Amino acid sequence: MINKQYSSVSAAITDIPDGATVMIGGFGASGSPIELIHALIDHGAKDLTVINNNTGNGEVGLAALIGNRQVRKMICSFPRSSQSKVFPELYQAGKIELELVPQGTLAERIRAAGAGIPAFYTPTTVGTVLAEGKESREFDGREYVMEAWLPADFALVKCEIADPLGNLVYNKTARNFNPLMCMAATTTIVQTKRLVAAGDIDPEVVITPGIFVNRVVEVPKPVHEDTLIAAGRSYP
Amino acid sequence: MINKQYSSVSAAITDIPDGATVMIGGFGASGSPIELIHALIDHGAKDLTVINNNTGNGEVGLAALIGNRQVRKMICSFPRSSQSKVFPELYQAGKIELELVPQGTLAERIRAAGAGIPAFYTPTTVGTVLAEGKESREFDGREYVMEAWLPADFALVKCEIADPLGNLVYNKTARNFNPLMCMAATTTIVQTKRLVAAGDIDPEVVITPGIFVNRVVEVPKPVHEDTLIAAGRSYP
Amino acid sequence: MSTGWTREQMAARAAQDIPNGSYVNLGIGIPELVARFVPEGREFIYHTENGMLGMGPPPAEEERDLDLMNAGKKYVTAVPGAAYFHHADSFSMIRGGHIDVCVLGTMQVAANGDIANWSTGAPGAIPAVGGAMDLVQGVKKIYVITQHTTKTGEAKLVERCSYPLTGPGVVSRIYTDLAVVDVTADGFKVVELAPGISFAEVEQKTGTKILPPE
Amino acid sequence: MSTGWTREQMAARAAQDIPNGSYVNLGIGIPELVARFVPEGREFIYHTENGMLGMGPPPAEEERDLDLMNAGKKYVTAVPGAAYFHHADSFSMIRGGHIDVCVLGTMQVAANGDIANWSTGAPGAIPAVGGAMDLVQGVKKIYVITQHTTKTGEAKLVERCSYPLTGPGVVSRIYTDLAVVDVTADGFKVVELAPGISFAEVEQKTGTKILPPE
Repeated sequence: MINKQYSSVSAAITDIPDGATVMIGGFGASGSPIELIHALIDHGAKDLTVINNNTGNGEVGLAALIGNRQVRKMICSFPRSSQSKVFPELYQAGKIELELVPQGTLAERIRAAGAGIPAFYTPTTVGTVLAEGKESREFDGREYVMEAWLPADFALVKCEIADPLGNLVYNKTARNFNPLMCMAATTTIVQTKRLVAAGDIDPEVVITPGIFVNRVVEVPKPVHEDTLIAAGRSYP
Repeated sequence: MINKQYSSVSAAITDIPDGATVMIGGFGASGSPIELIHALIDHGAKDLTVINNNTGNGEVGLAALIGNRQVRKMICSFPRSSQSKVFPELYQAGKIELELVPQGTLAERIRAAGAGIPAFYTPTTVGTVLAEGKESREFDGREYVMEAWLPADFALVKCEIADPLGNLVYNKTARNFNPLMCMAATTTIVQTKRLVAAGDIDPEVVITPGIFVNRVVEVPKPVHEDTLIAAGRSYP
Repeated sequence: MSTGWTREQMAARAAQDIPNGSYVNLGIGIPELVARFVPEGREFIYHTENGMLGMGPPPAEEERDLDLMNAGKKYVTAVPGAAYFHHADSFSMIRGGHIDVCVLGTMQVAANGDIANWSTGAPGAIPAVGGAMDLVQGVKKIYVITQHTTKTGEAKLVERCSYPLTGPGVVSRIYTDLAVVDVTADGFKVVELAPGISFAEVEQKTGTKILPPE
Repeated sequence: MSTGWTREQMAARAAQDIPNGSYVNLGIGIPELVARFVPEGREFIYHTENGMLGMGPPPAEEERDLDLMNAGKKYVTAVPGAAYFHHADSFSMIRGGHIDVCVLGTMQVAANGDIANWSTGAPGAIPAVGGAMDLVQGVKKIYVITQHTTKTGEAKLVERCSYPLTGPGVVSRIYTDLAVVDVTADGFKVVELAPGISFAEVEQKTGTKILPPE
């Protein structure tokens, strides 16, 4: 029987090398794979390029990874947070790079990487400073800019239910970027709240088919960023 | 309460004009909205451009629509069928046009139309006669061809369960092109086996969110092409 | 003494212009208030960029689901008939022209419909764009709700935006504390004044030519 | 008298080269037989273009579900752990390089890995391509199963395809009734001969230079 299960978050992420490009699922605190991120902090890989919509909250999860100086560059749409000073301080000190990508373009570039589409055209950013230096082109009399796919070496993803084949189901708006990142990374590593047997997930409701997943680790009681922040926690 | 329900298939399709571009869901017989197609035959709109993966089977459904000489042009990936001579005979007599599009490119062009992406690059057809006359371009040392979005005026779609807001769920491989066509047409018309109240479909399992659907009509016992063909039926 | 419309009245006035059955995306701030003022007999379906149609009002604190938030990262609920989806599908709805109305706040809006609401362009500022550039390019109608001037009295309705654009020529209509203003081929045009507000006051607080109501 | 491998033996031989846990797409015809010869201790997951991973064997006639078919429009079943998805997701799996192995039939295959299996290019023929061009460009390894020659004895392994290409330089390995043949930088190379088949016979029935096994 095919079984992609790993015994622990640390075992699942241990081969992420320095310099890797790592996608991290979640939108703000929702759908963020905190336990995998904390394992990556323990692991210590440096010089990472991280793709996430934001730059983390408080001093846990992604913000803690950035604060631990493991991230060379962030690719995101919204690097500000009312709850975290970690990224802003490093950025203003010139100690971390930023590639700002509009949210829809970020999502579509990630999907394109998973779908074998090296580039596409979008109206987003036309006529703005974010289109500067980008190729643009008219279709049917309207201007569009060309955007390239955005692949990654690894994706860290959180879901609600998984089976050993890597079929995944998410919970509400914690879905967000997670299914797209599964498609776009060479190695997709998933933490699931519940691991069930193959066949226990109705094939009609699978959101991420197992073909997009390489490793699954069960984290039965995942912590939530907002809870950690409310408790004043930091990591490590 | 928002209610997209129509009382009959004929009421739902009655404004499809001559010359319209009409997407028809389904892959072969599976997921084909036979009752809506037959209503379109009764309605009689002519000079249609029809987008479907195939060209119909037997002398019912899409094959009957073609046989009734309502279709000026087919856009499809596989116009041959072991069970129908309708399209081949008209095509060889020069009485119907064909735009042949590889299946994955067809799906992606339809999605692109729904997603506001006017063009994208794909490796499919590179080095073949189907790439002739198309723009090509290298990314990361590999050649790709540019493909344009494929929108339509109307989409005829079949699903298993719908609610009055147009949220849809499909059955097994009858899903195929249907969700993509819902996204890509100005007016999406859906026949559903079962119409349930808003809230009766779990928000996690909705495949087509209602925003992509304009009209829903309940067809509780849809016929199936294969059954009609086995019974030697033709339409009208 | 006349003070024009309150935040709530601006939101209520905007809600009047949204047809029944519309798919609506509301920006953070005053635009969020629109959901409280849906006119009698109408129903709107709310889209939130992070992956839901059918967003409902905030839950009681004890009923919060930590996995159910909106694009402003606030806890919300789902109404009957809601649907969840991933970010690529969510922005297909936006970019593909499926959302009927987006109501946004702004820093500046220009007489040609340009909008600037994501960055002051100040050196050292951390740029953050989120989904704003997708929304202004993709949604069928872009409405803006904003105070007519900044806190320090500077015009927000201007001839040309001095801040970096979010999108060019995209805004249809503006709801301020003083007036409802259309963006027309001839520039700004007042379509309605707040009670007790004169056209002269609006004209004086607008940074460029503005046409009176008919 | 030696007759080389049967259709079943060709399929079984191809199955030997597919690693455990592979995601596999099987073309119509002899390639479909591969699923009957999965080696002991291995498991493959079958993808079908029309929207399923985890395709199982054909059902008994009375257990047919009219909504569950494969890309060849034959009724199939779903194994535990299957998933359904729409066509854009299905071809994302193909074009995005997520499928490990595709086994195809062919009309011609060339020494440089070109494959021609969709059209004779004859005037008046109705062109039909389906998903073949997506598969050959997207799947990691393209294997071909074919008789070594046509029914009339013409070579199917040729220097250059005379039929219109499905894709250029994409084929890795060919399983014929006579031999297993690799496409190498030096052209065709026999890696294994069917029992009782001589290299001389293979060489004679191949339309271009072919290297002997080592």
